[in-house]
Amino acid sequence: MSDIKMGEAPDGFEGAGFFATSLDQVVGLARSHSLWPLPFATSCCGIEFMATMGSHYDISRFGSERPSFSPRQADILMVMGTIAKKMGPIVKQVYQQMAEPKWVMAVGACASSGGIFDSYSVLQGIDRIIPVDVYVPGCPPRPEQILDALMELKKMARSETTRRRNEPEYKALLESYNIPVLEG
Amino acid sequence: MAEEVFEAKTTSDALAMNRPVVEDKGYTTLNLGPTHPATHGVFQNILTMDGDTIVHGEQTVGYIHRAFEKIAERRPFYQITTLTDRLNYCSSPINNFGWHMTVEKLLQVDVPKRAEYIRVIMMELARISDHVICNSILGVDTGAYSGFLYVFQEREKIYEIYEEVCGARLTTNMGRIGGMERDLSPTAIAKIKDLVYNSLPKVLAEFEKLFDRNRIFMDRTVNVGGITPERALDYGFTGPNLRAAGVDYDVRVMEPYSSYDDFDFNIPIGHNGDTYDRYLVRNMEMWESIKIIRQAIENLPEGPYYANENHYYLPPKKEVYRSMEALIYHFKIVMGEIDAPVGEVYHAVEGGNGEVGYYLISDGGRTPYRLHFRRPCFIYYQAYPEMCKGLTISDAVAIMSSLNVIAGELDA
Amino acid sequence: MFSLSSIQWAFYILAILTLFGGLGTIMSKNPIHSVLYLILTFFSLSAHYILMNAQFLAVVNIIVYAGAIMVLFLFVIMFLNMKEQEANELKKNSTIIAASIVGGTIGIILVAMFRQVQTQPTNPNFYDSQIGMIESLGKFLYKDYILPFELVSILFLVAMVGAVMLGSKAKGERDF
Amino acid sequence: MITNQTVVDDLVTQFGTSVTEFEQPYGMLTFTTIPEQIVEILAYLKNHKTLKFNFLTDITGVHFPDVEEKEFCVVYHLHSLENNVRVRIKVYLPEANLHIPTVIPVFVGANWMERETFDFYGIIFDGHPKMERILNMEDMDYHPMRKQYPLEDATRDDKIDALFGR
Amino acid sequence: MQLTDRSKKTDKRELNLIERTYLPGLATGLGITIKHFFSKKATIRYPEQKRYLGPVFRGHHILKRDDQGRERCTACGLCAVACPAEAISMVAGERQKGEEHMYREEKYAAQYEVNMLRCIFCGLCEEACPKEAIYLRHDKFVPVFTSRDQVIYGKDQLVEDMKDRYNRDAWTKEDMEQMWVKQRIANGV
Amino acid sequence: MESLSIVNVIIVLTIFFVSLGIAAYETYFERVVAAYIQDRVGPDYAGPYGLLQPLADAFKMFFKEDFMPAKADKLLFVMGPGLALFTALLTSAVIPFGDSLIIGGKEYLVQGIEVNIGILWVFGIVALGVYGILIGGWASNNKYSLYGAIRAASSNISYELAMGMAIIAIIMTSESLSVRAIVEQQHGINWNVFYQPMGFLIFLTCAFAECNRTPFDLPESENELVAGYHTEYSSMKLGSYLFAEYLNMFVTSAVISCLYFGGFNYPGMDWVHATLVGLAGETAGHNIATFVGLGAFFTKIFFFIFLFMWVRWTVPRFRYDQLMNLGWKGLIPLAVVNMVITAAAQLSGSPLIGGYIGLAIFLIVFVLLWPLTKPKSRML
Repeated sequence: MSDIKMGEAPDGFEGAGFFATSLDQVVGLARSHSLWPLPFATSCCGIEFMATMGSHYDISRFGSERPSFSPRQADILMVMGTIAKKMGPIVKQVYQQMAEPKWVMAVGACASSGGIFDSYSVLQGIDRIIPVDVYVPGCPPRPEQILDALMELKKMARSETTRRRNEPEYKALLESYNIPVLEG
Repeated sequence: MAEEVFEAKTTSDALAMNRPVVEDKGYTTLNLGPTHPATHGVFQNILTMDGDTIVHGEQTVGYIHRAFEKIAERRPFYQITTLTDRLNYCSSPINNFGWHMTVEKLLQVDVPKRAEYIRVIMMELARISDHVICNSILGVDTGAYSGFLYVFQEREKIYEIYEEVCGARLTTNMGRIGGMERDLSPTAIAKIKDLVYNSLPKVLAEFEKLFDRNRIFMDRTVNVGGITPERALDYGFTGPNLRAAGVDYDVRVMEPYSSYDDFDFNIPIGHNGDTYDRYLVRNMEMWESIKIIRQAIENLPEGPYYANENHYYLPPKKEVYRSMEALIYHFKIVMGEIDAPVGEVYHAVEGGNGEVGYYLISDGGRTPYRLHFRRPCFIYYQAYPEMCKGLTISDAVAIMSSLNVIAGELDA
Repeated sequence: MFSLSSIQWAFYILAILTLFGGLGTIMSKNPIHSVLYLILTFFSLSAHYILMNAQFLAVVNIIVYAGAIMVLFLFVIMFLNMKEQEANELKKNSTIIAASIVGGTIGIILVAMFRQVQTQPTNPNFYDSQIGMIESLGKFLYKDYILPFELVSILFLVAMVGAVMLGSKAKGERDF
Repeated sequence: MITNQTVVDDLVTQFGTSVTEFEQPYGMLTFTTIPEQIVEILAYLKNHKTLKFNFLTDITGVHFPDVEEKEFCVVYHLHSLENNVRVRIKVYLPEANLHIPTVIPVFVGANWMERETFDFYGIIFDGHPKMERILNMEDMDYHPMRKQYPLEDATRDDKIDALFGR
Repeated sequence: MQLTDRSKKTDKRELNLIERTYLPGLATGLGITIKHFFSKKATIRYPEQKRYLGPVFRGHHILKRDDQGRERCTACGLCAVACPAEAISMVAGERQKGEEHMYREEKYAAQYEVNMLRCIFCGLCEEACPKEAIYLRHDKFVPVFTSRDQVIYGKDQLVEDMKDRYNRDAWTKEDMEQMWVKQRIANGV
Repeated sequence: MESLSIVNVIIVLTIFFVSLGIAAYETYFERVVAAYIQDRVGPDYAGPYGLLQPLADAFKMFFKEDFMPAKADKLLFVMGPGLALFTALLTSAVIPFGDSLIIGGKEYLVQGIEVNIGILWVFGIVALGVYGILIGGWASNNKYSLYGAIRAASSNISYELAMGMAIIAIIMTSESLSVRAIVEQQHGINWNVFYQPMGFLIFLTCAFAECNRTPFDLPESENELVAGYHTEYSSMKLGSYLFAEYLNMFVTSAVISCLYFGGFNYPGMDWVHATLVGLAGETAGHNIATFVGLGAFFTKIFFFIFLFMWVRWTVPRFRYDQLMNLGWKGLIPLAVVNMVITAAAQLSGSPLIGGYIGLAIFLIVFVLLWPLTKPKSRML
């Protein structure tokens, strides 16, 4: 870049820098209120997701009612229902197509751990192929629990930095799943 | 695309084989699914398109194959109820009771009248919730979202009833072999009455008003994806989709189970099996279901709600403390050591999508030797490419949602 | 030289844009890009019209050419999905020779024209600012030139009917 | 009114010894036939003037590893909608020769059911236009519903089998 | 094909001229939606308002203690056998002298684990338990997890806290039926 | 050339920012209206009553990763959303938002620019609006996007024709192409909608189609084409597309109000003007009256925006061929009929009565001829 040396930063303005941190906070806050889900609904939990979208639970109160079926536009990958081994690569592909920042919610026992289906054809939890941020127990979980998970994700979104993907931990996490890390 | 080796003997055979189009005219291939919103996440249709017209479709299924039948061979009879919950998750009580009736047929247990009536009520509620989902999703897939949320509120009320009766919303695990797990509570009865007398008819009428005579909706659905009754039978259609084609086949009437012959209801049939017919048939069936529930809840007989068969039905908890016999039976039933007779049974119930069949072979062990589910979706979804041939993507989407293909049932 | 008025500045900038667009149209490899350059050309031409106080002409140019015809062009090209090979066929020697002959001829004609043409500076005293306006245009068309105007409209009607006839499919075929 | 006995009589006169083992478990007529005859029997039952078994309810397979020469069984369920009579037809196949003709020419709907049976048991339906796996992955190397294969996913690690001898 | 005498054709009239103008359908539709626009909203604002989940809702597991604070579980293992998801595992322990105030029966579960992500909340364990020890709470869900190592609940999370006891109207279905009878009598029906 | 005064600049900038602000808050309105129609409550976590929801969305989209599909046409992929936004913004320039303000003895029109071909300008820019979608959809190199783009292009072209013909009928009665002149002719409650109810319906339908709103939202129909032309777009590029859609809605509502509902005119405006002038003096009174007119105009705009949303959450969408049929076989002939009726009414000397008589004659003839034109019964 340039050979100009940075002056000493005043106390309290260290680290990522004052503006960067407050920007982080603002962006995190904005993100937390606008988490658009990608409903990857395969079975029963998908019906409960519909109930969450429905009038009684109304996910729109959290700004998340716009389902983005295009992975490019989504913020949360909500995997709802059993993921068979045949489906696994597709989940992974969808995850890779999503734009950063992205979070993954495994809704229900099947997506989280295979649940009752401990069989040759079912993936025993999607965390074997993609990193999962929130697991929701239940088979299917009640809409309340899905909302709880959404609020958990909101907390995460608020506390994460804007450039989450550049952090070494995150890169290591993705590499452990064999997902290529794009520089950006 | 794998080309076939089969030599068709006649032209009708060639039609029957559903031969793929081989000549290449510069068609585009469009991959609909498995994450396409209209496929509800789980099946793939590779459509060969001539511009906007579908020339041929090729389906891939099995994206949520969960090995139900294999699991069923490892589970005692009473645990299989939890599997049937997840077959057609839109109407799990029907599957639950269908399974229980199959086992009862095998064990030759007579279920008391009250239990049968409660089952009928629950099954019809399940049918309503199934049809509600299907029809409102048809609305969503044709672009009208609000109707979906209006009727979903009623579904939410059905959930409340389930909750009252069994403690879960969707995967109910309702009923036990030999009867019901628990009786209908006064609250549940009040809620059911409120539902079928007040709220549901109103909302349903409103839903019909919203769509039935709306020209946009009719244009989208009338004469879209029609099928002749002969072809439908050939493909193994059952349920509302077959009835829409004009065949009044209904297991509830043909082979009445669970006291269905006590009730007076009609079988709605359509004219030419198109999307609009399927929609109308489902709507009318909901009205018939309401009728059945009204009759059942008004004439709910008093008496026990489970068969007095201590070999299959868990004894009361208090008994288990007090009497040794009850304790032994309790352990035997939970461990799955009931002495099932050797034999094979096929039992069918009218599920949300048609004839749900259970083919059970028992070798006398604690688990079924073989349990095969006849899943209506799996069988009629084959006809999908034929139904949307020559139509557009929009039609394909509408047909798919009006066929009500439930992934859990499709892939087993 | 550097004391151009704002109008002149606008003219030169637009002229450059027009030429750039025109050249882009014929030089770009991708047909879609060609069409877009052509649209740019139309726009700068429309801007020229505005400079000449012919607002109506400018807007009609945009509506008709940029708004309708070019959209259809783009539409068709997108459907055709022209591949690189086919595009390269335009770059054969014979094409280049033909193009240069045509271009040269046009150049000669243009030079001949400009030698003949007499430019008169506008007399500000007699300048009628309404001359390019829609009102006077309308009066001209519907008073002085009513017959040619109506004839042209009949011509268009015939062309339209012909197009429909050509475009319609035989009976029994699906209508789209 | 058609009873099971009418069906039996009709079949025996038509097909003679190739239909055997008539039973009526829980009221449903069940009989066994040989693979070569299955298409003709189904076609005969479907096109019969009075019987009219025009609805193929189901096709499935069963594995009996302990029965010699009859390790596999394909079970057809037919339904005569007009007479409201069901019939179950069984075809036993030896493990060495798992071939049976397809019934798609008679019932189109058999297509996927046969594919499923192939997928689960490896029974090959001769003449089927697309004898491929349907539910499982293409690269699966065994037929999972056979009794010798385990149900469980080998990778599951959160269950302590030792505790209850499962 | 006519199979029964109960069939009823659907109403599939052709659209009449006025309906073909799109306007009547549009008008009724708009009327319905505007009615809903001004109607009462069905939403339950979840984190602030909580919904009653029914008397027998199957939520968070709990290992009950009896009134003296002793654990009821006797480690018979029926719940683990009954579990279709194979989510329960336990290790039995012999009650030692001096532990009578802790365990009601002679055997007890030294270790009791439920894998909350495997569990399908079917309620079969509750039904299978001969000692009325395990219950699925009707007033509480299992919380969401952020990592896979939190999901196996041990006894510390499952056994009832005596300070904050779990209560429900009726512990068994028989009790519940008696309760309904009492209610009915109280209501004078 | 008259030099631009500072007031003009301020007016232009205000119009610009107000359009942007309204477009941003339309997303919020859309969510709330949808929620209310569906018995829900809508966003209420982002700020009081969820009012900060659009800001949260915008911030999120700004800081989201920008995706460029590998095989996309890079330049056009970026150009698409920009173009969509640009064309959407251009239209608001010629809309007369209010009467005029008197500042320092000079009269300033509350309008971006007053040109005598205003309506053609609107029409031309609307015609260009499709480029953003077309280019973006093509550049994404995705079949769904391409389908969306093609649907958008064809529907826009088709509905422009009927729209243009409806506008011609308006021009006939107003005898001017200037939007301001058209508005000023509808003084008081002398609104065009009473003269040309059919023209209004045609224009409204076409406006829905031009904005790609349900029932004409085929380009992005979620359940058919995933997200249509913007399937491959993420971050602010997607934001621009969504923003352009809402901006278009705002502008279209404004145009409808101007053409058919008298713009800033409202019943009793003369009385209000006179009273205000009497109360507050010539200049101030006039200015206040202008603001009242502005309020009336925005009320109309908001009503139409609401109508857009109301219809969106009510009806199913068309199929592609039905859309074309409606446009070419339904609306264009109707628009021609409307033009003829308007012309005849204009010549008859009494536009209002003549118009209605013409309409009645047309309806009678149509109903009488209907059995003859009826196609073969498609339904059983």
